[in-house]
Amino acid sequence: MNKRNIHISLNEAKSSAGSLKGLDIQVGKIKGEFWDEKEGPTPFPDHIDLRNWDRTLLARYKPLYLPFCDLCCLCTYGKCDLSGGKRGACGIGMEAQQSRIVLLAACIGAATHTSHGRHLVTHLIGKYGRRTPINVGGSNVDVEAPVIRLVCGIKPKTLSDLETVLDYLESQLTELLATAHTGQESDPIDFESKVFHAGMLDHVALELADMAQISVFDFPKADPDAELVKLGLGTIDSKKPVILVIGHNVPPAVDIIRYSQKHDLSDKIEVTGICCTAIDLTRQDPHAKIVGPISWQLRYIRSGVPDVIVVDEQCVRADLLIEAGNVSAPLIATSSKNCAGLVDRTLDNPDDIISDLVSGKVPGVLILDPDKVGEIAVRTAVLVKETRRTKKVSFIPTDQELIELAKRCGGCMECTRACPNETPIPEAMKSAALGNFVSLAEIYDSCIGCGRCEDVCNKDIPIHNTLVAAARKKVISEQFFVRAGRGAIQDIEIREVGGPIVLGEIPGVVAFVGCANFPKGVSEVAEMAREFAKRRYICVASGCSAMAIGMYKNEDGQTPYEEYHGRFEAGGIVNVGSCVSNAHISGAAIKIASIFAKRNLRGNYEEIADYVYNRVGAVGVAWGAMSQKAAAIASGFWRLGIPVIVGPHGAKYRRMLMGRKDNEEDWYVYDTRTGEKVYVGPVPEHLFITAETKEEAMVLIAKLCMRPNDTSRGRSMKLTHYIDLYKRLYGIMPDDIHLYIRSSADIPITMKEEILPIITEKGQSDQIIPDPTLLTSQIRKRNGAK
Amino acid sequence: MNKRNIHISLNEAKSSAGSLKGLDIQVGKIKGEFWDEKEGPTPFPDHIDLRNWDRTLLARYKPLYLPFCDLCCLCTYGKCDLSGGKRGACGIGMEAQQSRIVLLAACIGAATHTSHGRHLVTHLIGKYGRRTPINVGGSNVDVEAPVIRLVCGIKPKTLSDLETVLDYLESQLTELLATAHTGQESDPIDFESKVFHAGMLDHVALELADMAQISVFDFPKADPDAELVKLGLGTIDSKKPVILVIGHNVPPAVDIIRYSQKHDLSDKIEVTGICCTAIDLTRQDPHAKIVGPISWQLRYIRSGVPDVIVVDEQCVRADLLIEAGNVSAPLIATSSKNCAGLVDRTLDNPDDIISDLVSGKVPGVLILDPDKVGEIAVRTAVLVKETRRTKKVSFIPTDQELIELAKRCGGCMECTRACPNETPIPEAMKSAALGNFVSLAEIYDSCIGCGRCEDVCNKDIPIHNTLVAAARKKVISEQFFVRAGRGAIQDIEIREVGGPIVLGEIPGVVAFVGCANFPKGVSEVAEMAREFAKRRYICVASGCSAMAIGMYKNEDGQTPYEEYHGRFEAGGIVNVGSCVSNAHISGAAIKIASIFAKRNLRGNYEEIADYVYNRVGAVGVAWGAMSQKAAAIASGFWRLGIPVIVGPHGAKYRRMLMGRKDNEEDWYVYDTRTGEKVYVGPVPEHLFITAETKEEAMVLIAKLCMRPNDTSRGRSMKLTHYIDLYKRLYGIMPDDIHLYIRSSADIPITMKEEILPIITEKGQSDQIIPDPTLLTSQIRKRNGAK
Amino acid sequence: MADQDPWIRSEMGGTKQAHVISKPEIMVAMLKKSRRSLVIIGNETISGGKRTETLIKLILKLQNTYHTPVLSTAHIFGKLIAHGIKPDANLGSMEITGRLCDPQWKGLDGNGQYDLIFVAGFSYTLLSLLLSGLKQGAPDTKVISLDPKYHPHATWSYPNMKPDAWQAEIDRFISLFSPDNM
Amino acid sequence: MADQDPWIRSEMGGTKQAHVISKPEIMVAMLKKSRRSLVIIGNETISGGKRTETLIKLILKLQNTYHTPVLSTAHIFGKLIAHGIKPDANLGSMEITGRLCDPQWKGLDGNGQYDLIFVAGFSYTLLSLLLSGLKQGAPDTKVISLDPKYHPHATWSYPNMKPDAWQAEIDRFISLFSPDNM
Ligand code: SF4
Ligand code: SF4
Ligand code: SF4
Ligand code: SF4
Ligand code: SF4
Ligand code: SF4
Ligand code: SF4
Ligand code: SF4
Repeated sequence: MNKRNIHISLNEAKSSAGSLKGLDIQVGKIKGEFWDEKEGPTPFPDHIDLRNWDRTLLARYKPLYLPFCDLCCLCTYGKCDLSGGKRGACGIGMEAQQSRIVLLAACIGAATHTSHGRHLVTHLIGKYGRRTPINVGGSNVDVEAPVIRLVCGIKPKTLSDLETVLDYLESQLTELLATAHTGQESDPIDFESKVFHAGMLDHVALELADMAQISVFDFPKADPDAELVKLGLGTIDSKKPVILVIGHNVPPAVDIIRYSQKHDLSDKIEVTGICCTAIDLTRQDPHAKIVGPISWQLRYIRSGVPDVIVVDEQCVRADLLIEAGNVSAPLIATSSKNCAGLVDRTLDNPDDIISDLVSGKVPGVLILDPDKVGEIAVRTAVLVKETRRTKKVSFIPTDQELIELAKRCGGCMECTRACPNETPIPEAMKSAALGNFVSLAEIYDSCIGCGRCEDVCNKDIPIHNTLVAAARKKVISEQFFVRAGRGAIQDIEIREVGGPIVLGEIPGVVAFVGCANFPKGVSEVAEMAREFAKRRYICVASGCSAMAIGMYKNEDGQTPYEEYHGRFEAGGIVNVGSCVSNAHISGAAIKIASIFAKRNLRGNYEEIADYVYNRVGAVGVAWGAMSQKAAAIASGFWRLGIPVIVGPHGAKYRRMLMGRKDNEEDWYVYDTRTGEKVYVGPVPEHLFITAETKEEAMVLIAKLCMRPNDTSRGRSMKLTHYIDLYKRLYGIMPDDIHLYIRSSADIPITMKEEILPIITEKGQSDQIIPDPTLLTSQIRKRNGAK
Repeated sequence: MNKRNIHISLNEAKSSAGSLKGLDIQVGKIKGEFWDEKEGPTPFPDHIDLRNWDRTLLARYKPLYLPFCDLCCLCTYGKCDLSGGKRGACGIGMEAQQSRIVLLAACIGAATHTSHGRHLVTHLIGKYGRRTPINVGGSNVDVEAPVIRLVCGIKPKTLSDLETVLDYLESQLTELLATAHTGQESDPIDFESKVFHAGMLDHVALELADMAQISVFDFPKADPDAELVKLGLGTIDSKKPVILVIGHNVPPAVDIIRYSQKHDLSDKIEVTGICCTAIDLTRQDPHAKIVGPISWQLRYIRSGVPDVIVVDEQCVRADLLIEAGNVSAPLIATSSKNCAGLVDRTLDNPDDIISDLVSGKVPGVLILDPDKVGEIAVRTAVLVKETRRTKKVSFIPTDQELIELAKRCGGCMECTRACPNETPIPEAMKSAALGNFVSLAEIYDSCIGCGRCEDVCNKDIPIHNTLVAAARKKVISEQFFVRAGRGAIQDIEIREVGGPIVLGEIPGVVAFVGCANFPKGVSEVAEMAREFAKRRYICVASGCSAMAIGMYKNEDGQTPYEEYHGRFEAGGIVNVGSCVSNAHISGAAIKIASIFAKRNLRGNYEEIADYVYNRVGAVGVAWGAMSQKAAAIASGFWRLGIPVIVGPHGAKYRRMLMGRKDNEEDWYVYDTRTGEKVYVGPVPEHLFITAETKEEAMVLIAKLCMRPNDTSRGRSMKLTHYIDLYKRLYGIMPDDIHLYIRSSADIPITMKEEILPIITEKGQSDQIIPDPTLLTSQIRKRNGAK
Repeated sequence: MADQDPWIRSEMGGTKQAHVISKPEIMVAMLKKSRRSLVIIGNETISGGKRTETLIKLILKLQNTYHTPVLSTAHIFGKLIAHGIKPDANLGSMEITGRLCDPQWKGLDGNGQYDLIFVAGFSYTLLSLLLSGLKQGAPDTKVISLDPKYHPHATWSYPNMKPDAWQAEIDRFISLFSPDNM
Repeated sequence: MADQDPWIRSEMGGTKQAHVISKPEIMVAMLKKSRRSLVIIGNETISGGKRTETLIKLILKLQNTYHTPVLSTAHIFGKLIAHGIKPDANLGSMEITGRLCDPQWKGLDGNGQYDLIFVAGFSYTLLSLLLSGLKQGAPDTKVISLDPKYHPHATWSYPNMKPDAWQAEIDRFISLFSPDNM
């Protein structure tokens, strides 16, 4: 709806006449006066503008719904039982209801990123001015905002241009959320289309947020050689006062660093972080330390190491105030999104606040000014360190205590039944009671630190703590490296890999993204990333997954970030940054269309998505995706035609989008040159799928990287990886190879002997490789062909 | 966040240089250059700006949570069992989780109204221009936008000013929705505060949406004598082609009327409506007919009467396409919020569309241009009427068929167990099988037309249809009147009743609002409204409740709208309009502070809410509230200090806000004159409560109208009603009278004898009547008192 | 491990479901163990027919034998008097639920919270929510639903029963009342 | 009306909960009635220990006696061969679930949909969702969960069982296999 309106911002007009200082009409800049690219059909699109594209994709990739329960409980007509084809009191059926739940999740996710972006931009404008230029990579990055260009049709130059984008996002999200109201949308596929829209908006929000912070802070700017930063519980010097920052909004953490630098305390305190704030903090200051992903919260706090806990927004445990209180660590909440019931002390005298915190008079405070957080966190940490020496602050039991605790266990199995990963705690307790901690320590590896087991133990065993205790040696040795988040991909990198990717000669781009709801421990992600880097795919990572990859060492003691380079080219493992940096991944795909293929981006979503879908062999892997944000991020990839694989817990997103390789009619594309419909095989076969095991995921990755546009050389390389992985991991030949071999030129040479008989049996005839598209608008209509 | 930014709109800047036509910098207008009222502390407030006010209210009115189930299933860490004090994998506890669910509902509700407002404003600007002036009541209404003035601190003059407000709403809603993400807010009271914020935003959206449509269409403009319009299934001439409009967005319906007028078809077709579109349509054209509230959808469609069904957004059944198909009535979807899986034919030739619809080639179409909907609906209705004559279009069984159907019933009770109102269908079927339809017909009265019973009947009895058949006589006699929605309350009306209300001499303002999820039939709402109008309260109504009040006749055959006047004064029953008109109710309360008490509104929320809370004896009754929108509307009333009573199904909102009259310390206010804390008794006792029966509701209404500011004369009147109702309905004297009698002057004279002994027993001492406030900022600090 | 407990306990809507009252002795035992019990009856207590008759009989007996205080909700106080019961108090169903969830509440007589609640005479949906509220807010309070419909959120509940069977069960319960059983 | 069915059926998370397999005869009867049955085994089939041993034995017997086709999910095909089972097909667990929900699907052999599915060897949570998907998308298909944990979304499920008891049950099931019982 914002499409035809331009919002012009104005600095301060509080008093009435005469005070219009700072009026800044940026029409040209926003709508591209200095941008000669032709505007495409859908700048600032509504959902409906891209509905046809969505329905095209959704006709191939049909939703499979996996309801959490039989009911809908969204309104007071309910609960309604929707099982067995029944409809709710509002007339909705189960499929539409499930897709509505997916939409709600995607809206919550996109709202979270958008609101975060709004918060960041407003804060940074307040501090640095609205004319602060966007700079994500200097001269190395000309296409600085591929997603925004594509979706909004504008070329943002300053922070203030981003406000226009925010207005659009907020307006659209409000509309999407409205459709989730009882008695609105009724069709599941239309709900799914709205999910896609939310996802697309989410990537705009991601790009916007990361652009803003990269531009203003000292983050690596599209730097393939960003520094290595320390990661792991074992890297922290707990003798110093230790500050822990948790969340996603980095300004308070940055101000902690700045305060300590200004007061020469950098060497005297440790600043440590969990989750994306940690990642972004190390982009600012590589000396800060990353503790670990979201699931490290309980174990780290209970170790007693952090002296002050600073929490901002997103992915923060809702019981931090309790946990922090248990270890006498003051909590500083810094976001209005999580006020945590604390008194807002933003305007109070720092001395008073600090004295209240240090004395324990209050368990925590709410401070909404990052600068002030910087001062208070540092000064409090220094003081509180002393008082905490005299208190019990670690709740990790000693070996002897552990044995005593384990002896209490009655083997009731309630903990296993409450554990998301069904860990075999009772058995492990049995051995631990006898002094053998091996099994308990093994559970530590697959424990996501949720604490549910403890709540159900009627013997009051602090189970999570016992795991940490049992794994003590391992925990202390958690000393890893991760490459600081580099941000965007440089134009030149894209130029170099664009051809090989589009032709299929770089077998694929694999993005490891999302949270740490890992079924079997973080190591699986590292394993996958290494496998594909070794195979010379381009591996990209962000957020908790980027950390997970770092939490691994090879025989030489190297982490994957030491073993592999950080360039966006074959064989790299590229940490783009925090969750908001995911936009650089979709952005890279979009930039291929722009920089390599010279397609117009401006407001030209459908064409570019069609390009990416048919040509760019990229796959997202969200092995531990947990949150609504992850749902939104995945949705953004789908609309762009990029498949996403999730781990087993990802089934709880309640809806898959899967193709059917057995339905030949589903896999035709147009040849843009002739307009003819050409069978291209099931590539990529799925848009969203849960893999049961990492082995299944690896085979899926290789398979889903295939695209209709692959040259024979490219396809044969991709097939080589697919078949090789399948054989190694499944122990047999895949039974669908013939679907991917369009002509004998596609057959991997080294596998000819194995494959030829299969092809002969299945009777494969030669197919042309078209210039593929799903859009009739892309057909060049030569020779009178439609 | 928008607070310090002003968004200036610009008409068209698509081409680059030189085309800045229509630049319209409205700084003065928006920020009040022509408005000399002093700006208050919180124009365009964030949630945090009003957090203290919220916490003040929430300290009195503590949440009681009534979870729907033990679980949280919002993310893929879950499901998590939160019962018995357990915490989820994200650390959240049950209370915060429930309040988060309430927040989600309020956000969905407010988003729905905001998005509807955005849609309306954009549409109307497109059609009438952005300078179209706001006009809700001409010279009778000077304070034209009390809610917007109060919240945003601006005085909107044109449609385009409303866009600034929309930007603010969308931004805030995005932020609130973000806090519902896993791992954000952790404190239940802070969640509740965010709920209040969502509610406040919702009232802004409501006001904005209704102002826009009132300004542009021929709606009554604050007209106490708006026309009476026909209501009920019995008022429809089914021999004519009949169009049914359902939903909340009136432009397509208006264009149906206009098309038929232009083509002289007004007398030849029937335009009928359900839900708010019906209400708003009759504001435009009093000849249109209202079928009934939301729950009339199935029965009306299945009667076969409507020939074409036009559906827009909100509160529309999700199975309309199926139901419409069953009776061969084409469906025209008109909102992108409900695409219903239909092909978008907005740009097609009307002749083609009509031919496809009439021939039944397609069951429905999506048309996003209201003008076009007007033409297509009318022309299709005329044509389809003919073809439908030859088809089976009514599914209401004949008496004989009814007996046969009833005979099928095996008495399994599944229908009762699926029915929201636990209606005794099996018993009624037993009698019906013997030809006695009385019990079935009785069920019709309490049936909300949800259709759940039919889905579970394993004898495939179309139960809902049998109810309609059994009640045939009653159905045909559904011929009522409702006064067309008048819109705002005039300033002069406020001036006249302001004093009596604030002093308590008009005993209260009772607003009947919300949906039709009525536990025991619509008649209860009419009964309540009549009772309080008779007692010379001011009764206000909107939406489905306004219809429900109309669906009643007294002994003289008069509907309440004929029996009582429509002025905002004692003894009136005032239909303000559709759901968005609810803002005129909160607006009236706010206007009392402004017009009567001369308080500044501009960006001055806290002070005004405090004023309303302590002085304006208003209560909302949402007897059949069902939706997330209703949740948002209620929340907006709460923040303003106006209590809301819901019917038994309202318990499913899962959270009450109740005071504790037995805790004396909860009921102190400051006396603004002295700063002293004064006990004022539990007035109003609750902010949100479910009443089990209409009798309980009526007693609660009377009780919750009491305010600390009541003069003795006012209090004694209010007590008279309270005690009188209590005695009549409960059969005893209330046992808490002493809490409301501050001195003997408060005792109703006619009840002195009864009351004095009670007071003597309970030992009531004289209390002063303060100038009450909850805000220290309102204390005038005379005599050095704090 | 009951047969129909999902292995992951959060699989179905609730992890803690009411025990089924298989014999009235259970309730007598609970009454004996209880320090302070309370009967809460809702508006459907007086909806007429067998249900009313049965409930009135039971409540009268409880009042007389065990002196259990009776609280009526909604508007039925006067009507109960007509049925021969004088409730000890009247409060809204939400109000009493809120108070029962407040550990500081002094009770109807100022002597403190209750540890055993009997409920009856409510619509199913409303009672479900009230019970859910109590389960959440007053986890240590035992709540017995006497209505003939299974209520998972209670501590103990009758199963779904035909009116006759239910009446017989209530009669059996009453037959156990005696001052010895206190 | 089972004792623990809420009266309003939607009160708890699910209205249709799996029947508990109380004796193996039930499954034999279902096999007899079925026109086309399929066994789906997940990655935990080969997680080792008693579970693997028991399942492998059962599957081999099913393959041999009833010629029920076996489909393995995830990556376990090769490992199953090592255990002496050659699955008839391999698909992802989501892929096979999607196909089972498509009435048009031709089956592994081109002869059409299945009406009886045995599942085993999955993590509890994943199987829950797969079963829920089938309940929703293939309402007429009977699904029997052979894992020793109660799965409400199946049509029939074992209750939660200790490994030994489960093994004994499976053995009893196998003991009933005979060409007569087809
Ligand atoms: S939204 Fe529909 S299905 Fe869900 S509870 Fe409400 S009426 Fe029932
Ligand atoms: S804390 Fe670890 S072991 Fe405990 S339930 Fe959570 S994941 Fe399982
Ligand atoms: S819940 Fe506690 S007692 Fe039960 S098995 Fe687990 S650790 Fe042991
Ligand atoms: S990856 Fe997921 S868990 Fe980790 S920080 Fe990002 S959103 Fe949070
Ligand atoms: S939001 Fe929290 S409580 Fe809810 S399912 Fe996720 S982890 Fe569990
Ligand atoms: S349609 Fe009427 S009778 Fe049937 S379940 Fe709904 S409310 Fe009850
Ligand atoms: S569900 Fe059908 S058969 Fe059963 S009692 Fe109701 S009407 Fe009769
Ligand atoms: S949808 Fe979730 S919260 Fe609602 S009943 Fe089902 S499990 Fe419970």
